[in-house]
Amino acid sequence: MGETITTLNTLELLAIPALPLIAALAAGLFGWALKETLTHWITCLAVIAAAALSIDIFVQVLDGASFYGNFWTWMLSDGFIVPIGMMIDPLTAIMMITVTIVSACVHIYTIGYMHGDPGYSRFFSYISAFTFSMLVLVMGNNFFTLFFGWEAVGLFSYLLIGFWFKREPANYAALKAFIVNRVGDFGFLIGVLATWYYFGTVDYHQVFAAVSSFVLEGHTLNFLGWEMDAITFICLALFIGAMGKSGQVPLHVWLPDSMEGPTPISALIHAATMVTAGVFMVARLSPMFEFSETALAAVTLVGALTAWMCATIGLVQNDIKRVIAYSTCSQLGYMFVACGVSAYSAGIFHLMTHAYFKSLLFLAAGSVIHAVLAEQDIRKMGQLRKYMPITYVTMLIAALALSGIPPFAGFWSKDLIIEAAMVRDMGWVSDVAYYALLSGVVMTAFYTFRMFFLTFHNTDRVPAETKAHVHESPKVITVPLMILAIGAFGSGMWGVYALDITNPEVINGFFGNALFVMDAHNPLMELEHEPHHAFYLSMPFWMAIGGIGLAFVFYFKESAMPAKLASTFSGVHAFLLNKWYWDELYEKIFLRPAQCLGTFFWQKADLAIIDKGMIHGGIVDSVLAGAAKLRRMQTGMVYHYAYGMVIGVFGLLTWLMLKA
Amino acid sequence: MANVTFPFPYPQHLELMLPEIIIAIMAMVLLIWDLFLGKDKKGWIAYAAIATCVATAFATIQVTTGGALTTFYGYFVLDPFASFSKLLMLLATVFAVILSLDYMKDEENVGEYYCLILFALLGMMLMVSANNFVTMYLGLELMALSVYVLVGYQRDVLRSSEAALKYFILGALSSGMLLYGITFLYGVTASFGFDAIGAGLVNANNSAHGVVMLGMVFVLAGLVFKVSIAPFHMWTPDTYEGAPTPVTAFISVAPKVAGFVVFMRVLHDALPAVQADYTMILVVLAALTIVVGNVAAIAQRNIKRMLAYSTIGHVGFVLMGLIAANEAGYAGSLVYLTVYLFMNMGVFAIIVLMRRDGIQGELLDDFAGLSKVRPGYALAMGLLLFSLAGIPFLAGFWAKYVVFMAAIETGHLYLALLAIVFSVVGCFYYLRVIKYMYFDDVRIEFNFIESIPMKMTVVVTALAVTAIGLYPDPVMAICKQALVGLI
Amino acid sequence: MLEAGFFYLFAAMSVIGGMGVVLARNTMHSVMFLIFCFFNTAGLFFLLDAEFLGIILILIYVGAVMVLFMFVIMMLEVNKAKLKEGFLQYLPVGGVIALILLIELIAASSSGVFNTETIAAVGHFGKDVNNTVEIGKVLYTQYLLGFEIAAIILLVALVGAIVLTLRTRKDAKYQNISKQVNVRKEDRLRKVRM
Amino acid sequence: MIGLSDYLIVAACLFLLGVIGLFLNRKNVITILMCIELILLAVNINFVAFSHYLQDISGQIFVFFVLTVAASEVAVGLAILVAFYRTRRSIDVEDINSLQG
Amino acid sequence: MESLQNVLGFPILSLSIFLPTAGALLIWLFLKNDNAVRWAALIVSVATFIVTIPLATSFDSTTAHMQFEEMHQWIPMFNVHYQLGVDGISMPFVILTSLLTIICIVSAWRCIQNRVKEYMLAFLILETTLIGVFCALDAILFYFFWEAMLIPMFLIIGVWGGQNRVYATLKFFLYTLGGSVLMLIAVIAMYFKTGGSFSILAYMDYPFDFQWQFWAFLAFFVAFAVKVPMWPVHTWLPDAHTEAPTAGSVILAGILLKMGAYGFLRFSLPMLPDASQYFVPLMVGLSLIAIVYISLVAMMQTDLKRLIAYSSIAHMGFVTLGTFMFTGIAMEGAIFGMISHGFVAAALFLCVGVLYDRMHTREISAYGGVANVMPVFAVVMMFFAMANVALPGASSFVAEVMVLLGTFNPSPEAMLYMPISMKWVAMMAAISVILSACYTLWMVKRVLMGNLEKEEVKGLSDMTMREFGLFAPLIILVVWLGFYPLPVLDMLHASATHLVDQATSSKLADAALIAQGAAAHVTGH
Repeated sequence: MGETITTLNTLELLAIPALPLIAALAAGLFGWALKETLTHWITCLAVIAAAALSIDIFVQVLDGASFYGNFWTWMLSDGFIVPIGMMIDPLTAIMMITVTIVSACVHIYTIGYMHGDPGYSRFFSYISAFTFSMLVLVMGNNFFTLFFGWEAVGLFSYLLIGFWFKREPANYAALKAFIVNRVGDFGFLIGVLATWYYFGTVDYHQVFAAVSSFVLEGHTLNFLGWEMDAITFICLALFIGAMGKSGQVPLHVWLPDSMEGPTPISALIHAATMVTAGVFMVARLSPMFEFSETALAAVTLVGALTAWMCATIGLVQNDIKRVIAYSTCSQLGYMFVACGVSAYSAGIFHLMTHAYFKSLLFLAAGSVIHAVLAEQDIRKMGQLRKYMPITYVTMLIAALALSGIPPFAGFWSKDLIIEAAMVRDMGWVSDVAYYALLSGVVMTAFYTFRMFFLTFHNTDRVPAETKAHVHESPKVITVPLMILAIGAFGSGMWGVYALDITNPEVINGFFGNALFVMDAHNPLMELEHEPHHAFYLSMPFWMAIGGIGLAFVFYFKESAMPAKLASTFSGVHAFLLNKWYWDELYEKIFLRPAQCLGTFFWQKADLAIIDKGMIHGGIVDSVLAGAAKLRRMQTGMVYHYAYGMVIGVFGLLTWLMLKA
Repeated sequence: MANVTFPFPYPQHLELMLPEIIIAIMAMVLLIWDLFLGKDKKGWIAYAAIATCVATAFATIQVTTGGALTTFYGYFVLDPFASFSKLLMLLATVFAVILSLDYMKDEENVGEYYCLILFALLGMMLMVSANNFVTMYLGLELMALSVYVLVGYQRDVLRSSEAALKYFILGALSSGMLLYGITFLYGVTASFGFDAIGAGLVNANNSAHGVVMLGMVFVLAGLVFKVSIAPFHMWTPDTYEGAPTPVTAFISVAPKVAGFVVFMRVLHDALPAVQADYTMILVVLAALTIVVGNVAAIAQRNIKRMLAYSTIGHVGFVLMGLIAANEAGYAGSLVYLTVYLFMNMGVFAIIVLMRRDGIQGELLDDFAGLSKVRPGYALAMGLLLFSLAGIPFLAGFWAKYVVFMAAIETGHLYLALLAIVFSVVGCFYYLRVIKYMYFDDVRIEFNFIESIPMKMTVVVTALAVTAIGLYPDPVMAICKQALVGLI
Repeated sequence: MLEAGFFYLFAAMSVIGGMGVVLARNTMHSVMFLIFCFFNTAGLFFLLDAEFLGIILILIYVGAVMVLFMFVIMMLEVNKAKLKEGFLQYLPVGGVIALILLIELIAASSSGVFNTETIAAVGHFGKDVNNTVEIGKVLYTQYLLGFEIAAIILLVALVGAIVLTLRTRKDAKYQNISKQVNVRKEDRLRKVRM
Repeated sequence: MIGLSDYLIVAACLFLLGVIGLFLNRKNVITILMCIELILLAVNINFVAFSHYLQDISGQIFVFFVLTVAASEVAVGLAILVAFYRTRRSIDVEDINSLQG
Repeated sequence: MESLQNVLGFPILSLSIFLPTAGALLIWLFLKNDNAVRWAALIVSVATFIVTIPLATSFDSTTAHMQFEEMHQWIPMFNVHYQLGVDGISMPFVILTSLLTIICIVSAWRCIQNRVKEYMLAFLILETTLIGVFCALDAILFYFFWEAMLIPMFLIIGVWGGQNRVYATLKFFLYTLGGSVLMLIAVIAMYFKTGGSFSILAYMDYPFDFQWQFWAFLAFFVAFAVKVPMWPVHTWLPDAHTEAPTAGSVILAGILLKMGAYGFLRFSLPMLPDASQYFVPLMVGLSLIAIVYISLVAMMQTDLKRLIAYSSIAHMGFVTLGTFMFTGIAMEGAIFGMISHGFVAAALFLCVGVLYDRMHTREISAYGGVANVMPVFAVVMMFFAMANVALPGASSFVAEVMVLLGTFNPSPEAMLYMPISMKWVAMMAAISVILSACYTLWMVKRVLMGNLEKEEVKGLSDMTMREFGLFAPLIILVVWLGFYPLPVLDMLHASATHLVDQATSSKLADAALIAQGAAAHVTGH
C-alpha cells in the first residue's frame, strides 16, 4: 500500500462525505420523528457545509495540496487487499465542488419542490445519501472504493427514480435504470477483476505506476479467438461500466426513462453527477486508457455516436424533461469524445460546465412543471414567460449555455472538445467524431430552443383550468436557479481564464499529474500551437446560431412547418419519436428471450425433463410400476406361489449346473 | 448296521436342555390347567406363559457357558450362539404374548393358543440348538405346525384360515424340498451332523459336485422359505395379513431369528466346501429380495401387508451378513435381527393397540391424525418407523451399517450399493405412514385398547431403538460374543 | 433277476400311481392312486431291506392317513372336480421346467458317486438281522431326542386339529370340562323353600 | 443289476410328479395335500435307498421321523382345510383368493 | 494433522450439541402450556448461542488445526469415535446455526399456533444435528448427524408446511437420503482402505490412489450436490422451500444448504485432491449452470418463496465455484459467501414469512404496493433485496468479489483439466451481477411497489416490534460483515489456506509409494 501523503486536513476530508451520510441516516431513520422543517434543515445544512468544505479543499488544492491515504481495510486475503482510502488531487477537487454545489442547490430547491410530499424526509435522506455516494466515488483512491460509490449511486438513483413508487412507470423506469446500470457494472467488475489479476493491486497509484512497464511486457489475452492486449481488455471492460453509468449507446436507454423521478433528481443525478461518473472514471484512469489505442477509439466512437443519435431523438420529443434528458446523453457523448481523443481536461471541463447549466435547465423545467401542475408536455405550454420571469431568464441562460453561445459556459468547453476532435488524428475515427459532434451542435441548439420557445413563447396552450395556478415559483426554488445561473453563465470563463483548466501542459496545468496524456496524443497541445481564433471564426458557433435560427423560424414564424415536415418525413419522424426503437429492440433481443429462456428452463428443463421426466417418469414411475407389477404377481393363488418357488429352485439349479 | 451296546449310556448333561424342558413341561401343564380355568380367567395362562419365558430366559443364561457343549448324544448343542438367539426368541415370545392379551380375549380356546406359542417357541429353540439335520428338521416342523395352527387361529375369519392354508401348503412344499436336499447331502456324506457333512463334502470326490449342488440348492430353498427370501417369499404377505396380528408379530420375528440362526449354522458348518457356489446364489437372492421387498411394499394399503414386504426387504439385508460369511457378517446379521425384533414388535404393538371391530389399524389411512389424538403413540411409531427406514440416531441405522460393513469388507460392494439404493426406496413407505400420522387430519374415531403391558411394550421398544441408536456398542459387542460356538 | 423284475414292477407301478394322483379328475380316484402308489413304494422298501418302514407305510399311511383323506373328502363332498383351463395354460411351461428338472435330477442321481462301480449293491441281510430291532436300537438311544420331539409334534398336531375343527355348537350336547371342574356346591344344590 | 441310482430316479420321478401336481393342479386343495405326500414319499425312497446302499441305519430313522411328521402335517392340514371350508364353502384352489396383492 | 487440545478444558462442543436436545427433553417432559414452551425454547436456544460464543472468542485463528477437540470411544468394534473439533471453516457455521435457531424460534412465536411444542422440539433437535454435522471429525459421526437431520426437517415441512407439503417433504427426504447413502458406502470403503479408521483427519492424510479418489469423489459428489443443491439435482429445493414454514425455510436456506458445500470442503478437497482437480470442469460447469440457468428460472417465478429458493441455488453456485478454484481468496470467499447467504437468504425468507402471516399467500401477483401500508417492512425487504443483489456494503458483495477474483486467478491445479480459461468462467459468473438484479428487483417491484389496488393488501399492518427484532440482528450482521469482514476472514484464513494446500498437493506420489510397498507403514492413524 502506498504511504499516506497528506498536505490536507484528514478530518476535513472525512467530514465531506460524512456530513451528508449522517444527515441521510438522520433523515432516513428518524424522519418519522423529525418535523419536515428539521429534516430539511439538517440535510441542507450538512450538504452546504460539505460544499463549503469542498471549496476550501479546492482552494488548497489549487495551491498544490494533495492527499493520498487509506483509512480502513475492507477486505483482506491471500495477496488481496482492499483498503478504503482517499486520493485528493485537482481532478477530485473539481468534481467535489461540482457535486456538492449542485447538490446543495438541489437540496434547497427540493424544500420548495417536494413540499407536502408524503415521502419528504425519505427524499432528503436519499439525496443526501446519494451525495455521500458520489463523493465516495470521486474521492476514492482505489478501484473498489470507486466501485462502492459507483454501486451506491446506482442504488440511490434506483430509489430516487422509483421514489413515487405508486406510479407504475416510475417503478419500471427505476428497474430499468438499475438493471441497465448493472450491465455496465458487469463490465466494470470484469475490468476490476482483470486489473487485479494483471497488476496484483487495485490501488490507483500502484496500478498507474505499473502500467507502462506492463504494456511493454506485452500481455495479451484471447477473447473469443481475438488476441487483444490485456490493457485494451481492461479498459474496454471498464468502459462498459462507464457506458452504463453515463448513458452511452447502447446502454443509454435508462437515462430518458429516469425522468420519471422527481425533477430535483433529474437535475442532481441525471444531469450533474451520477451520469458523469463514467466520464470521471475514464479521466481518472487516463493513465490506463492512454496505453490502449483501441480503447480510446472505442470511447471516441461510442461518445460520438451517442452525441449524434441522442441529439436526433431530442429533436422531436415533446416531454420537457425528456428533451433535456436526451440532451444530457448527447452532451455526455461529447465528454466521452473528449476523453477518447485524449482531451481529458476538456472533457472534465465540459462535465463541470454541463453540471451547472444542465442542472439549471432541469430545475427550471421543474419550476415550470411545478407551475403548470405537473404537466410535462411542451405542447400544452406556451407564453409562460409572462408568469414566471425568473424561471424564464435562468432557463434562457441555461439554453444558451447548452447551445454553445459565447460567453455562456457551454461554449468554452464544447468548442474545445470539437476542436480537439478535429485536430486529433485517429484516422477515420476522429473524423467521424468530429462531424458527428458538429452536426450535433446544430441539433442541440435546435431542440433546446424548440423546447424553450414552445414553453415560454409561441401560443398559449395552457389548459384553462391550470392557468389559474400558473405563477412564479417561491424563493426556495428560484434562489437555487439563480445560483446555478451564475455557474451556467460564468463557469466556462472561470475555467478558462481563472483555472487555466485547458492548459495542455500536463504537469504545469491545472490538473497537474492527475490526468495523464501521452505526448503523441495530446490534441490540446496541438491547439495550443495553433493561434487562438476569435469565436466568430469557430465553426461550432455558427452551427449553434443556425440551430437557434431554425428553431426561431419554426416556432415563431412558420408554425406550420414542423407538422408539415413531420408528415413529409413521417418515417424518420416516427423513428426519432420512438427513440430509434431501442426499447423495442432490447425487448426483442434481451427481455423476451430471457423470459422465454427462463420459462423454458423452468417449465421444460426443470419441471418437465428433470422433475417429471427423470425423477418422476424415470425413477418414481418405474418404481411404482415395479410395485404395481409385483402386486399383480402376488395373485393370491397358491399354485402361483408354488410355481414361483419351483421356478426359483429350477433357476438356481440350472444356473449352477450350467456353470459346472 | 448300527451296533449299539446296552445298556446305552444315559444322556449326559441333560441340564443343558433345561430351557427346552421348562418350556415343554410348562406348555403341557398349561394345556391341562386351561381346562380348569373359567372363561374370564384365561388371561392367567398368558401371564403364566410370560413367566415361563422369563424363567426360561434365566435358565438359558444360567446354563450357558463360554463354549459349545452338547448333550443327547451330540444331537443337541448349547453354545452362546444358540443361547443368544434363544433369548431373542424368548423376548419376541413375551412381546407376542403381551400383544395377544387383549386381542385373543374373545377367541375360543385361548389356553391352547398360548400353549401353541410355547410349542412353537420350543421348536425354534430346538432348531437353534440343532447341530444336525434331524434335530433341525424336527424342531422346524414343531415350530411350523404350531405356527400353521396359530395363523389359522381365528377359524371363523376367512382370511385367517386362508392364510393358514397357504402357509401350510407352501410350508409343506418347502420342507419337502428341504428333505429332498438333505437326502442328497446324506447320500454323499452318510451323515446328518453339520460338522460331519461339512467334513464329508470337503473330502467328497469331484464327481459328486452335481449331487452336492442339488442337495445344496434344495436345502437352501427349504431354509430361505422360512425366512421369506425371494422368490420363496410369496406366502409372507398373505400370511401376515391373514394371521391374527399378534401372531403376525410373532412370526415376523421369532421364526426369522430361528431360521437365520439355522441358516448360519448350515452354511458355516455344513456347506463351507461350497462357499463360492452358495455365496453366488445368496448374492442373487439377496439382491432380488431387497428389490422385491422394498418395491412391492410401496403398492400396499394394508399395513400388515406392507410390513410383510418390509420384512422381506429387511431379510435381504440380514442375508448380506450371511453372504459376507465372516465374523463381522454373522455378528452383523445378529445385530440386525436384534434391532429388527424391537422395531417390528413395537410397530405391531401399536397396530394391535388400534384394533377396533377386528380390523381397524390395518389400513394405512387408519393412522391418519394419530399424532393429534395420541402424540405419544405417534412419536413411538414415528421412531420405530424411522428406525425401520434406517435413519440415524435410531437403531435401524446401525443394523444396516453393520451388514454394509461386512458386505463391503468381503468385496460385495455392488450388493451393498444396490441394497442401499433400495433402502432409500424403502424409506418411502415408512414415511407414508408417518405422513398419515403427522400430516393428515383425523378421519376416524380412535378407540384404543388401554392395556398397561402393551403400553409398556411400546415404550420399551421405542426406548430400545433410540438407546441402541445412540449407543449401539453393547448390542454389537454381545452379538459378536454370541458367535462363540459358530465360529 | 427276480429282484430286478420286482424293482421295475414296483417302480413303474408307483410312478403310474403318482401320475394317477395328479391326473385323476375325481379326487377319490386320486386317493386310490395314492394308496396304490404307497403299496408299491412299500414294495420298494422291502427290496431295500427296510421291512419295518414298509410295514408302517402301509399300516399307518394307508391304514390311517389315507383314510383320513377319504373321510375329509366325503365330509366336504368335493369328490368331483373339473379340469380347468389353467392346467393347459401352464402345462407347456410347467412341463418344460419339469422335464429339465427331471433331466438334472437324473443326471445328478446317476452321476459318478452313485453308480454301481462306486457304490456296489450290498447283499440282503440274513434272517438274523431284524430291521425292526435295528431301528429300535438306535431310535431309543441315539435318536432319543428326535423321538421326543416327534412325540411333541404329534401332540401339537392333535391340539391343533382339535382347536381348528372342534365346534361348540349351541345345539350340540358336549362336555364343558372347566365348567364341570369349577362347579360349586351352590350350583348343583338348590334349596327350594317350600 | 439294480443300483442306487435306479431308486433315486424313481424317487426323482415321484418328487417331480408331486411338484408338478402342486402347481399345475387346478382342482382342489386335497389333491395338493396328496401331492405333498408324493414328495415326502420320494424323499423317503431316497433315504431308504441311501440307507441301504451306505449301510447306515440312520437314514431309515429319518424316514421314521418323516413319516411321523407327515402324518401330523396331514392332520393339521386337513384341519385347516376343514376350517377354511366352513367359512368359504369351497376348497377349490381358485377360491383361495381373498388375500392377494 | 494433529490437533490442539481443548483450550477451554471443557467439552464445549458437546455442550452446544446436546444442550438443545436436553432442553427439548425437559420441555417435552415438563411443559404443557404453549407460551411456556415458547419461552423455554427461546431460553434454550439463547443459552446454546451463548455457549457457542466462546468458540469464537477463544478461537486461535493462527492455526489450521482442529480446536476444542473431544474424543471418546463410541463403537470400539468398528473403531468409531465420538470425535469433535472445529477449525476456522466449521466454527463460523456452529455459531451461525445457533444464531439462526434463535431467529427461527422467535419467528414462529405467533404464526405457529398448532402443535407448538412439537414445533419447538423439532427445531431444538434439528439444531443438535446441525451443530453436530459441523463439529464431527469422525466420518460415521458426521453421517450420523447428517442423516438424523432429516427427521426433524421432514416433520417441520410436513406438519407445518403449506398446501403441497407432503409432496415437498417426501421429495426433500428421499432426494437427500438418496444422495447421502452413497457417502456412507464411500466412507465404509475408505475405512477398509485405510486399514480401519473412520477419522476424517486420517482420511485427509491417507494417500488414496487415483482410481479410488475418482469413485469416492463421485460418491461424495452425489451426496453433497444434492444438498447444495447443484443442477440437475436441485429440484427438491424449490418445493421444500415453498412448502416449508417460514422458519423451516430459514434454517433450510441458512444452514442445510451449507452442509453440502461444507462436505466438499471437509471431505472432497482434502481427502481426494487429485479427483477434485480432475472434476474441476464438472464442478465449474454445474456452478455456472446454477448461476446463469437458475437465475433465469428465478426470474420467471410467480411464487415468492420459490423465487428466493432459486436465488439461493444461484448463490450456492458461487460457493461451489469458489470452492473449486483452490486459491485462498476464492476459498475464503466461498466460505464467507455461505455465511453471508445464511443471513441474507434467511432474512428474505423471514420477509416472505411476514407477508405470508398476514396474507396467507405466496403468489407475487397477490401483492403490489405493500410499501404503502408497510413502510418499515418495505425498507427492510429492500435492504435484503439489495444484499441479495450483492451491492457493495453488504456481506454478499465481499463474498462475490472474492470468489470472482479467485476464479479469475485460480491456482494452476484447478486448471489442470480445464478446457477453457477460467477468465471466461469468471465472466460468465459475473453475469450474476445482472441476473440477480433482474430477479430480485423485479420481485421487489411487483411486491412492494405500485399503487394500492388490492383490497387485501390495503388491510395489511406494518411489522411488529418482535418481527423487527428478528431482522435487526441480521441487518447489523450483513452491514457489519459487508464493511468489516476481517474478523471472519481472519478466522477462516489459516484453515482455508491449509485446505488449499491440501487440495493442491497431489496424493498420487504417496499412493504410488504405498503401492510399491515402500511406505507401507504410512497408513494413517
